[in-house]
Amino acid sequence: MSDGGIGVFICSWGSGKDPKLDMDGLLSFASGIEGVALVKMIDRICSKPGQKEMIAAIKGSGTDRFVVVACSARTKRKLYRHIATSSGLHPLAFEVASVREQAAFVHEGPEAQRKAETLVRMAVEKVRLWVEPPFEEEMPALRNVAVLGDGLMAMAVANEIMAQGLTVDLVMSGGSPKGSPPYIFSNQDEMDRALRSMAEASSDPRMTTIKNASVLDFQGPPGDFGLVLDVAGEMVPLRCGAVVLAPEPRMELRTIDGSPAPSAQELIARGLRRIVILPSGASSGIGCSCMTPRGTLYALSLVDAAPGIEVSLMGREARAMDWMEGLQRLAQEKGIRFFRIDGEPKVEGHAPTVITWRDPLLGDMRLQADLLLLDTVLTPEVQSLAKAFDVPVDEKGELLSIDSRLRPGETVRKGVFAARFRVGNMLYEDMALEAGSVAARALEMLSMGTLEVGGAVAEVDQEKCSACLGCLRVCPYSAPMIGQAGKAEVRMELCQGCGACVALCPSRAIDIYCFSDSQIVAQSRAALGKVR
Amino acid sequence: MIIGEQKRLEEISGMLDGHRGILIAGCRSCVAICLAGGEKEVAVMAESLRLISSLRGKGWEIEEAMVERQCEKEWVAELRPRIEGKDCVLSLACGVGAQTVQAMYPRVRVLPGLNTSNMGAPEESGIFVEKCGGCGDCVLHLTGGICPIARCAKSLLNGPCGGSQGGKCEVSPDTPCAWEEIYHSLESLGRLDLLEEPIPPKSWLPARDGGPRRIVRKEAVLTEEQKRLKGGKA
Amino acid sequence: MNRVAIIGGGVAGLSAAISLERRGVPSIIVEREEALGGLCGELGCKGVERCVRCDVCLARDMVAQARSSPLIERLGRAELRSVSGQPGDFRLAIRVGGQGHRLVRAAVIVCATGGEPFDAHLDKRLGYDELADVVTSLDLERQLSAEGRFLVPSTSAPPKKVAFILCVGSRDERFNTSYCSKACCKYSFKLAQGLRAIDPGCAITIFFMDWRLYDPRENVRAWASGDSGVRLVRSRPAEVLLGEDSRPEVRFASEKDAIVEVEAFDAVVLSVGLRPARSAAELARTLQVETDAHGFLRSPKGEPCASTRPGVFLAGTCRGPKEIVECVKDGAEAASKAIAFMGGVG
Amino acid sequence: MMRILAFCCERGPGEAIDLAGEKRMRYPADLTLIQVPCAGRVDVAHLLKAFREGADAVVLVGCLEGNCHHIYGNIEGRKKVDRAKQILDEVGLGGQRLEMFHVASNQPFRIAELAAEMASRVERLGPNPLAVKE
Repeated sequence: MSDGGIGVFICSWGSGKDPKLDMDGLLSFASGIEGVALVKMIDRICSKPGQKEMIAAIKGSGTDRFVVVACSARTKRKLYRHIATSSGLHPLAFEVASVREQAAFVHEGPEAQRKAETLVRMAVEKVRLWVEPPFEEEMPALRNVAVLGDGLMAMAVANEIMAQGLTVDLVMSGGSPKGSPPYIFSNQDEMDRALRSMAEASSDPRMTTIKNASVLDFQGPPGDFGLVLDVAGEMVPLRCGAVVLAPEPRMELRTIDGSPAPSAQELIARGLRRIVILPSGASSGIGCSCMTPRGTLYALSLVDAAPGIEVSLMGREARAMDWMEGLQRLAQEKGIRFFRIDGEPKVEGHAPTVITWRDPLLGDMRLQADLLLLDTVLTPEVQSLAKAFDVPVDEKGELLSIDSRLRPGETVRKGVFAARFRVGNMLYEDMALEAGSVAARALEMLSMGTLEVGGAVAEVDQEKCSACLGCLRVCPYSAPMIGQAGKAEVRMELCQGCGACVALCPSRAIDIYCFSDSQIVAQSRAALGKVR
Repeated sequence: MIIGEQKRLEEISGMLDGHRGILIAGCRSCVAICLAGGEKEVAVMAESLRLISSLRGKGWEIEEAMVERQCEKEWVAELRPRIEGKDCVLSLACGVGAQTVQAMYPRVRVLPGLNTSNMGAPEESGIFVEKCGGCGDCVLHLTGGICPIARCAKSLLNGPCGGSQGGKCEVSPDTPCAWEEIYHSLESLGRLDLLEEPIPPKSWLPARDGGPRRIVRKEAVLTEEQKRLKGGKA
Repeated sequence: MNRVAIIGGGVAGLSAAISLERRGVPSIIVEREEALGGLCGELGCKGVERCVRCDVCLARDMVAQARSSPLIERLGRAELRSVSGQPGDFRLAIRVGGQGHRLVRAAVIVCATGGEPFDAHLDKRLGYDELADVVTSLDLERQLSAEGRFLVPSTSAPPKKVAFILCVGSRDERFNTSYCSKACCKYSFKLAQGLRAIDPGCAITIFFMDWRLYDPRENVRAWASGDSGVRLVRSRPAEVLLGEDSRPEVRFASEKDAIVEVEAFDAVVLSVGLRPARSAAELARTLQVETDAHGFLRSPKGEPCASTRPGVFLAGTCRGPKEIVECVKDGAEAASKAIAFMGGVG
Repeated sequence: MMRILAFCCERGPGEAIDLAGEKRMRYPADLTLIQVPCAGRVDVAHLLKAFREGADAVVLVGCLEGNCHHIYGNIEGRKKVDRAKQILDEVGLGGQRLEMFHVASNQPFRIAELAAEMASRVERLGPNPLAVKE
């Protein structure tokens, strides 16, 4: 409860430019509320003089919490936190009554005034029951990131992080990755430049590479994770501030029996003239069923090297991006044929393999091929990563990142990020962009050197907890756990204050700071005019 | 744990007719875990009954109280100050809890707010499934750790009955056929040989049919001498 | 005073400003319009109860974050006139509110001025000029943003049959836009989902050439096959004429056999692509950066968000057509590159 | 004077409320909004207690499903509303007086729509009988 009394500060601009609200009326209304020790009208609280005046008033009055009656809380929340700390109070020791946006601008005359009074009443009743949350100011954040992945994406993320002055531990599950990177390079030298820059990165002193490693254990709060790796039988500990998961599928043109696509010389040597390239989705149902430019680029390399070769590409969609639009026309001019198929073509026989399908316009089609190549996707090993870091996997078997509300790249585990590969024709540039933006999210978390923990988070009253595990099951962030006492405990560094556990707890053992059950009930009573 | 489910509000308000001072007593152990009688459910029940009382002019005065474990005399004894002046207690604990409260406060009528259902476990968050029938003569060692008494609708000792469809019991599509699960469990344990030996007919004396059961652990029972020396409090 | 000047307050510029703010770097946003949010801020939410992930509300979320941050200064109705100085210490002359001038000093410039939707009037055959019920996806978006539903312009009644025509002004050499605008496949799919959610009685037909949805989870075929009110026709309509019952009629090559089909709809939505902003050429001169063959500001190959001049970075649709989420990623990438350029302060 | 109490998630709907203010979108003053961190924060007891305190209608406003900052808080909220509606039907007050709405941060017109919808329901169902008895 409030011992020093509640301060109510009314911003003269709170009623909007054409002042419909009687701010003086609000002043006298607020001073009549029991427990309000100080009421003050201030001209434009958000202005420098306004802030000084308010800070001085709070310091002078000994109140330990206040209500701001002004415009929307949303745009000024950081300012009010600053005012609170500058006057020696807890940064969350205030409540805002947005009388401008929720009364003056949306209601008429007397109704607006009555709504404003209700909003003030609700804010006072809520802040009256405010309890100082355990606000561990700043937790240290290690300026080192563990990046897990074997391919170019992991390298690109590591590169971006090192460019910003942090160190990186690159953890690879295997030795050197099989197959070719799944990205589309505009030409050979771009591919070489990419591979060269990755090679330089691995020699950068700020990055240590650990090969053939799998994750045994993952503990600790965001900003100070402790990993234990199994590197060829040996246990290797690793500490880092954040983790970026960058599993990357490999793609490869393969024959049906799985061997890689032969070069032009081999084809001539083996007298194979008619080549057909099928998308991986068409035959195996995974990956996509489109004519990706990878097949087109390979076909062009064949036709250039050995004019006699006849290449046909099949697929449902013609996927291409800016400069690749021209690629398709160039391929057609060089005699490479494109066939559209909807669904599964029938493939029979061997040397020649006969492919039959139904074309919506041309009817039943037959094509003979000396060699059939499949654009196959080698999906990366995601399950073990997902299990080790407790990150969910979606129905396509890819790491699930939270895409809603401006959180691309984040996962439900705070401090664990996921760089997602998009099947189809991800350009090398698309990959560099995804790697850059996921690295940026990790840097946003670590770059300030400290992490704010606590504030409006949940806390368990161990006496009342029946250890029913309900909170563990409902929390999207797995913040609650069962502590030594056999009762539930909420790990403050993981809790993001959504309150789902509080609403579920059958024993009412959990409550949340700044939005406690009693505060919500008090606000409802004030809103319904039931407060004396 | 013991699993229970709340009675419908209509039935409860019917029971409460003619009473004025009502105390709703919840329990913090089993029924809290199965979301039937914890502090949250007591609050919701209280709100619902107060709404009914105001809407239909029943004049009930409803108070809420929690007991750590309503089947323990010592915990229930703590209710004494809250029960003063009440003419009935609506117990949201399992049947054991309700009976313990009634035994300790003979002049205050105790009404059961729950239908106690079975001994079981949460299958997932919010779904509670019967696992043990309390037959007093366990055969799990013969059935790969799956109880045919509780989890087979016909409690067959040498099933399956052959009526299951798609691995689900003919009685209800949600209930897996226990005997099919027993088969698979024994298969993975590599002990399908246990199925070759039929389980002999079972004596139901240790079960409910032998009358209410009483289990005594002598070493924990205070002797008369000890009770006298301690001053009579059990 | 190492500060970042961000030209353009759309989704990309806001993302850059917020990413910089989270890493302790101050920035100033120079926005031509009164309000922040850019083109994306004018678009409307297409969900009723379920979110269809069109990401349009990201603009609103980011405007709120930018306005609540003391590290981000915002100049509304402000236009960049000239840039002097050199990378690391630029001087930007900015005309504010149509009369005053203001000089802004910044170590780095992030250009996020965005592109422009294709002007559907240019494609005469699709009848955008004469037929009131032929609207662009942008018109539809603005109505959704204002009222949350779509009414047929001529009858102002809810439509029962709507057609979408994709690739209007994209992959079309007549208008020197021989590229794929990448975002309109996604937004037409989302708009169609929105119309179906708002009024299940409204049947949708989508005329498309290729489906280019870059996120594998966006499966338009699975959605269409699961929803009887949706029909996908692989055909690029030739023209849209006024039918006798004054409803727009679409003439297109049938999928089944080589004949021309004609079908009337209550409304036809032209899914317009994206073109470089009209001011792109002049902006390129001001910033002394190069543009690419189509007129977008050019990022060197393999270096997303960089420009051809050190100290100037590009984010969003000013450097090529893209989806909203990619603009957000551009912003974060441009902020990272800006911080690296300023010596890695954040 | 009608009394409609709305529990609003402060992320999506909270933003829409401010936007409605900025755009001067009128809505009946009977609607009073309480901001909570997420729709999943409100539990059945809060919803029922509001009716006992005399609310004619109660509304839970969450973000659109799939767009919740806290992953599935809005789905949790809907489960609580469904349970509370069932109890209100059994009690006799009628579950119609309680509803869940989904509002995105750029749908300010939805606030006025949900206020009008609930106001029309209260006109149809009449004021909260408990308030009348007071």
